[in-house]
Amino acid sequence: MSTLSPTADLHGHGHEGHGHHDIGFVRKYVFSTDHKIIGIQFLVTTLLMLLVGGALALGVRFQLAWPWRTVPIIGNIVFSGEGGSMSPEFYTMLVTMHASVMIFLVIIPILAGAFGNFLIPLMIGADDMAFPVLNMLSYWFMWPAIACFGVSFMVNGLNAAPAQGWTSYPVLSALHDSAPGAGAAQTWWLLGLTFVGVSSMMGSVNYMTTIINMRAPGMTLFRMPLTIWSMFITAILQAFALPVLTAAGFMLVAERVLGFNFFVPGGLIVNDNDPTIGGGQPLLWQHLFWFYSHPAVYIMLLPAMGMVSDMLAAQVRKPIFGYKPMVYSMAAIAGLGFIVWGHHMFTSGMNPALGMTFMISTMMIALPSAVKVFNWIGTIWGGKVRFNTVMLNCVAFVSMFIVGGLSGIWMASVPTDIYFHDTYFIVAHFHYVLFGATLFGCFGAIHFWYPKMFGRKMNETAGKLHFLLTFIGFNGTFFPMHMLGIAGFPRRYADPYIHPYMEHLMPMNRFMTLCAILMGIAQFILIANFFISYFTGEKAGRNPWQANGLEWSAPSPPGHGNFDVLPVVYRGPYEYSSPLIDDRDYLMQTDPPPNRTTDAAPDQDRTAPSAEDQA
Amino acid sequence: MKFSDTIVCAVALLSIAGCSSNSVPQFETSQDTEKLFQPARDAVESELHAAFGTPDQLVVWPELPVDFGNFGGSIEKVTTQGTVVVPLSGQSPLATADRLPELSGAAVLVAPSGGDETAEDGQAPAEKAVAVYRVAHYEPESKSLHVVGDDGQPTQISATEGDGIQIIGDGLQKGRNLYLRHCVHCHGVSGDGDGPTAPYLKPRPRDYRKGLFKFTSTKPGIRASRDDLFRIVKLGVPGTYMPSFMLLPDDEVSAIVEYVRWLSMRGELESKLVVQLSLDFSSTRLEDESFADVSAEFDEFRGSDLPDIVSSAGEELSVDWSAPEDPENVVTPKEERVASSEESIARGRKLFLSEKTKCYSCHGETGAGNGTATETINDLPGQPGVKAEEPGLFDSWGQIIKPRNLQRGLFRGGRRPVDIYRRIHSGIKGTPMQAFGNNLSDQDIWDLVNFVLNVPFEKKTQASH
Amino acid sequence: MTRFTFAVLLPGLALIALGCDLNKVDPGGGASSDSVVTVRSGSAASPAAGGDSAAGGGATTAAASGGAPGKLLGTIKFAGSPPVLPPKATQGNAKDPAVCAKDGDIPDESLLVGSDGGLQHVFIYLDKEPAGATAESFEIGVFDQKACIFTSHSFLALAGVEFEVRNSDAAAHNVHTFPQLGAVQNFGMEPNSSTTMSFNKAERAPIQIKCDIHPWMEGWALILDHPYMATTDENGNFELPELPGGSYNVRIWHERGAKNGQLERAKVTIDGETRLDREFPAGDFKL
Amino acid sequence: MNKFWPLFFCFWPVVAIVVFWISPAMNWWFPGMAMSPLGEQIDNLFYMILLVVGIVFVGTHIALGYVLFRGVDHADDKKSWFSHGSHKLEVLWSVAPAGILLFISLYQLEVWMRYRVKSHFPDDVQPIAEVTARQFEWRIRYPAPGKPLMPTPQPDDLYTVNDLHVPFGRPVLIRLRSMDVQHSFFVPELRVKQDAVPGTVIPVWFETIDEGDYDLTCAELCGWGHYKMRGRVLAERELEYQAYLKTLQAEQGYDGVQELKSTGAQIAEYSQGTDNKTGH
Repeated sequence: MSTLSPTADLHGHGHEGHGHHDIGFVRKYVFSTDHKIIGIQFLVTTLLMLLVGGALALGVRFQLAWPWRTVPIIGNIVFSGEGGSMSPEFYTMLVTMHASVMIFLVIIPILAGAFGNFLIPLMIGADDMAFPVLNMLSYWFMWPAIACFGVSFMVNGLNAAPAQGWTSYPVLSALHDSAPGAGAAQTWWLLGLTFVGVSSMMGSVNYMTTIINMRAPGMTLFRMPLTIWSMFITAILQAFALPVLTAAGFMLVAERVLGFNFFVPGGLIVNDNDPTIGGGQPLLWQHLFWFYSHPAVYIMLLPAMGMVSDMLAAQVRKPIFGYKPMVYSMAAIAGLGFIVWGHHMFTSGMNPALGMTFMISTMMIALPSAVKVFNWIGTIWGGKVRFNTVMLNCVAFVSMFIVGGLSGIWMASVPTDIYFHDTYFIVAHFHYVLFGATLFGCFGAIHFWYPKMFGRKMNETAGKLHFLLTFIGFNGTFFPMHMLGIAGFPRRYADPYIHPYMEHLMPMNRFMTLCAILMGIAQFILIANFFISYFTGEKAGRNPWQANGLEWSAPSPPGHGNFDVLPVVYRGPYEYSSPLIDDRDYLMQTDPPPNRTTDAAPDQDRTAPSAEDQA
Repeated sequence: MKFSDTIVCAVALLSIAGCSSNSVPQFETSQDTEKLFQPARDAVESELHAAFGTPDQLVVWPELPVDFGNFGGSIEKVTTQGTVVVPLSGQSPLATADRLPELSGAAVLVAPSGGDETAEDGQAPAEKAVAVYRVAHYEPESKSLHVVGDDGQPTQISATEGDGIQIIGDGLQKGRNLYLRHCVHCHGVSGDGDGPTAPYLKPRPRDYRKGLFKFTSTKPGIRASRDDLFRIVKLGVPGTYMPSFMLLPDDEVSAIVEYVRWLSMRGELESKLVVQLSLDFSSTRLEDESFADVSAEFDEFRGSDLPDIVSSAGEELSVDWSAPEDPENVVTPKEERVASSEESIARGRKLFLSEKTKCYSCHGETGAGNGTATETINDLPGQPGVKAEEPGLFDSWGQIIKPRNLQRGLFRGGRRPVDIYRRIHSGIKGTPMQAFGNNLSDQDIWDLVNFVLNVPFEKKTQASH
Repeated sequence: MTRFTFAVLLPGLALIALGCDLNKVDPGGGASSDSVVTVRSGSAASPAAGGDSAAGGGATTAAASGGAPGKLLGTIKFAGSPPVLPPKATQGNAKDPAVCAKDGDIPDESLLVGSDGGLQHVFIYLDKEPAGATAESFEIGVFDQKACIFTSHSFLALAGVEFEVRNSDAAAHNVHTFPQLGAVQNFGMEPNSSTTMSFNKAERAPIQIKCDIHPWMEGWALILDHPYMATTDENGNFELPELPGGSYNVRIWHERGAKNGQLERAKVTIDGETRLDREFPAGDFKL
Repeated sequence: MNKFWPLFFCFWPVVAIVVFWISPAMNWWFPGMAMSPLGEQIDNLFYMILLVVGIVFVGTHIALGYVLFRGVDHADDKKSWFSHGSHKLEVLWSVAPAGILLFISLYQLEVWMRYRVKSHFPDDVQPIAEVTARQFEWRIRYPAPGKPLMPTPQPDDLYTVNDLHVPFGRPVLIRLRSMDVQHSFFVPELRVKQDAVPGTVIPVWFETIDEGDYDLTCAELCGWGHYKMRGRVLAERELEYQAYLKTLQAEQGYDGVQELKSTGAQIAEYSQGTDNKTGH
């Protein structure tokens, strides 16, 4: 084992240890180097942040539904003089921070951080990550980020928290005087961004190394679960895209703090100051930013795709439909993802020729997505479906992803994008992808792997209720946004109704806000279910779902070192309903082949010793 | 049941959130008032409350020249109790016939005999006793007006044929609603130019409470006219954060203007009262006198002098704020503009650089707004002998103010020749920009105007030479 | 369980919706308005005549049972040794050196103490014209600007009465007034010119007059609607016109007075020629 | 009951389609017809894509619903259908979408070229005004009547704010600038949108096919007052447009003494001189 695991000596014992070893509570549960603990830490943190981001979103919705009315709870505290009606810069702050928190502190960490950490070693049959300390750091670098965002709220008052949009385009974000939120708060925000970047970078390095080097015997690349594939591809994406954003962030900080001149052109008169000096180019930021942030969209989606594939297969008791096409399409998405960033800038006045190329590449990226959708449907096709919470969330994932993907075609085609750019159509689009797809995927994953995390199952009734309310609330909130977008309703408007052509849309917005509140309530059910099940949930054995993955051969929860014995892999992860055996409809990756002829035995030299263990 | 418990809690929480008591905007007390001896401060606040009310309970002070969109007319005949026949006609742009059916709840003033003189402007006759009722409803076709008492109870209307009827319109509420939607973030609920957004803006939003507006068409010492404010709201102030509200309908803009004037009057009344009280009833007196003595003295003062002060202040307000509407007080050039020519511009430049006007000492030789006056350190406004940290001139609001950089071609008060003429003729109120009207001829001023309008193109011409 | 939950949930939602929609004030709501408009109570009560009767200060007017009429005169002194104030502009390096401070520095007149401690430029005045006062005509001086100094530094004027303003310098000045009740005035004076001006309202206390072109130029003017005011000369002496007998509140005001400039509100009983001598320690001043 | 969830997942797409169907009637749709030729093409493209997308949406969801229903039926089977997929199908559903997507992207290249590529602009298009976006308004600079628009301000230029008058029926070009931060010139009814990037002057051309006023809004977050940037594009007859410039000129030259001509008078005066020259 120790020959396989560079980390064996690091926690001073072999794989057979079951977590009962003499390290203090702090080392074990707080500054832990155990990938499972870290994963759970990530999960809890991100769920917490989910609530914060949701609260900010409700603030936005409130203003859109009842503009300038007394804001519940905080209104009378922050804006007592104005009768509790929020100020416009406060609204732009809400918009900005909602996006920042949700993207950087919820979705990215919950996928790569929480599930990546927890699942990768378990699913490839390793006893931990390649670099456990790095892993721990990657979690503890989240907190400086959270702290920075927190400071940016406080540093010059709630009214002057970052409000330049999560894209924070210069010049607005580069000049301190251009907006209330463009002061010190913006610098703190950028620092927070950098810390998130550092954290994800540590993670991705770790994941790549682990997945390449630490697979159990017999776990060939094409025997890896799609979850692992997606995590692997995501890690690569991050490793290549992130440095650009970090560089851009540093450039902007340099511009703001050290008076460099990357983004601000000369001769601008902002807030009655003297004209700016310098020959910067605002579009430079947009290119750099989107060169990261478009791949980031897939960083925020691919892992969910992978996990959903695994969960679907398990819930329909059926091999995944077209395993290799799934892998290839994920790779294709990742590859194309690097050359489509320009479709965020069709109206920005960049060279129109570029516009065409980006348009075509963007169209093409819809293709692998389509293939995956068809394959998922194919997977369900002819399966004996278990309609449990996990399944429901997975189906919702597919269904929402179809909507989000299809509305993307309007964005890809430049002329229609000219109209839809920065309207609520876009907002609808990315919420269907990021919330509708990714978050439903995550909800499913939470219910699916919860037994492995804590040894108990989550409550089904609460799970179904949570799903039902979230699904209804979600569609009620975001589907009408398509209509708003078609009606030319621009994003980030504190009071759109001063424009006569939007006045009649206020009732619709009120409806959406009510649905959003419903959705907010539903999340409390999830949180409650999550914590209460920890004590009262039905005890789960090693393999509550009768699934095939390696993780299900480990005890629940797995002890330190994960596996009692080094697992040996004989087949892919999706051999459900295999005709090879009759007594059950699943065949785990570790199950020795019923008759050796059908299944290629793993190559001898690596697995000889452990093969004997098995015997 | 654990889950349902949690859900109950969540719902309860959000219900509370949803139904949290909706507070209403409040007028703030000025800092000068804060400095007063507590009972004096209370007196000022109660007087203000009596005269102007709160943002959601506006009080109409009929003496004030505010256009409430009133309707007026004289009674044709008194039919039953609480019902009279009176043809109502609008007395202002805000009072349009289509509002007639919506008058319910509006205040009704009845001025015995000859009330028709009220029809001239929005003012009730000060001398005569005026009975106050409220509109139950009005039927435009039958011209019959049903009223109830001010308390809402059915009542006998004491009026005879020929009495003047005046109905206070809702122009002010309209203005208030629009103000709270479009203006309050910067200018603040009480018009103190200190809304939540204000601290981040340069220059600071206007503080109405001095009754002082910079860019007016009126003579020195005269308030801003409705047209001036209307123009500013419509066109905005280029180069500042005051945006143009060009596309607001005219009646909405007029309503806002009326509300702004009303706020200014409120602010002025406050500062007038404070001036009257600050010498004798500032809180500093408590340092060496007992509270009892001061309050005893104040009670006497409040009984004897305060009512007179308030009512006379009200009269001053009505005089001051009616004045700008009088064409006499509007600056109109006597001679036509001198055509802009090389010579005229040259003459203008000569004047600009002359000892006679000393324009250059603030605006600089090249008109870049960098004259020597911007480099000298001045006393802080209102506290002689105390030097400011940074050099520069101050305006009446205590803010550092930059002389206009004429090279940018941004003219805050408007770029029409007449606008610039007025700036030069009667100065910019509340700023060091002085009035030259009484020592420059129209000819001279027009030359200066031509020069100023040409400054943005000066550099090019000089470069070409 | 599910049914029960819904039973709790839906009313809750309805409540939220309701609660949000029940808002009283609707700033956004354009035309709609629930706000009440009331007419000011007693608005019809005819106000006291006399537009700007700047009454106040609880100044009791002459008591009928007064003594003999007489002048009020006296001396105002600065107790202790006055601080030495630096000149406001020094010879040669003032603005417009050809005119300003050309023969000597421009002194800081905000605290001029005579050899025997007499304090100059102190205002002594009554709030109200005393009842039955035989107000003789009051001569307003000429407000001059000489060598870039306002003369006099302390100036007396009657509300609504015109007087001459002169610029005896070869440089342009401007007269910028900072009244508390009246209208602000700010007009230019070209070199060696003369014009007339007047203040439209009586004030409660002296007001500042500045020249923005020459920032050190500063003067103080007291505008009342009656002649019972005076300023002290270089020895701190002053003299008020003849007053009916009785007791008065007399304001003693100096620009550096610690409490809004007011040094004292003295209760004086006029019985024939009455003296009002005061000595103020440094503590009473802003220094 | 065990069919509840399949039904549920079939139910919501139906709702979605119904909502889309009734939207135009409920006025949850485009703010009026596209009032520019390009706009019409954009709309056609939108409806074309809507058709494709609609079919795919319906198709995929029918498939999804179907497999779910069958899934319920299989619930009692011993095992699911053991299949690792079908190569034929994979090829089919890779190639078909590829074709459609390629078609769409090629189909609309031309619109994009006409919209943005200078060489494909209409030949006779002339810059008529410079629109400078600033926080939070649109400052507009016209050349004096009869003169071309110069890149730099001229003494006789005409200025106004938030109110862009253009002649309809012929393509017009505006030079779009920003004075401070990034803004975006968005006229929904004309389907025109172009960011105003600080430091660059971007030519934007559009043609209005009928007179009327069209809302102009800002579509790029430009600060706390983003939503305040309400302007309009007023398309009017050539005659009125020229007269408007004349009135603007008169208004701008107003010296408080000589009085201003009404727009009507301007039109009359102008039409006498030039009605034979102008085609409109």
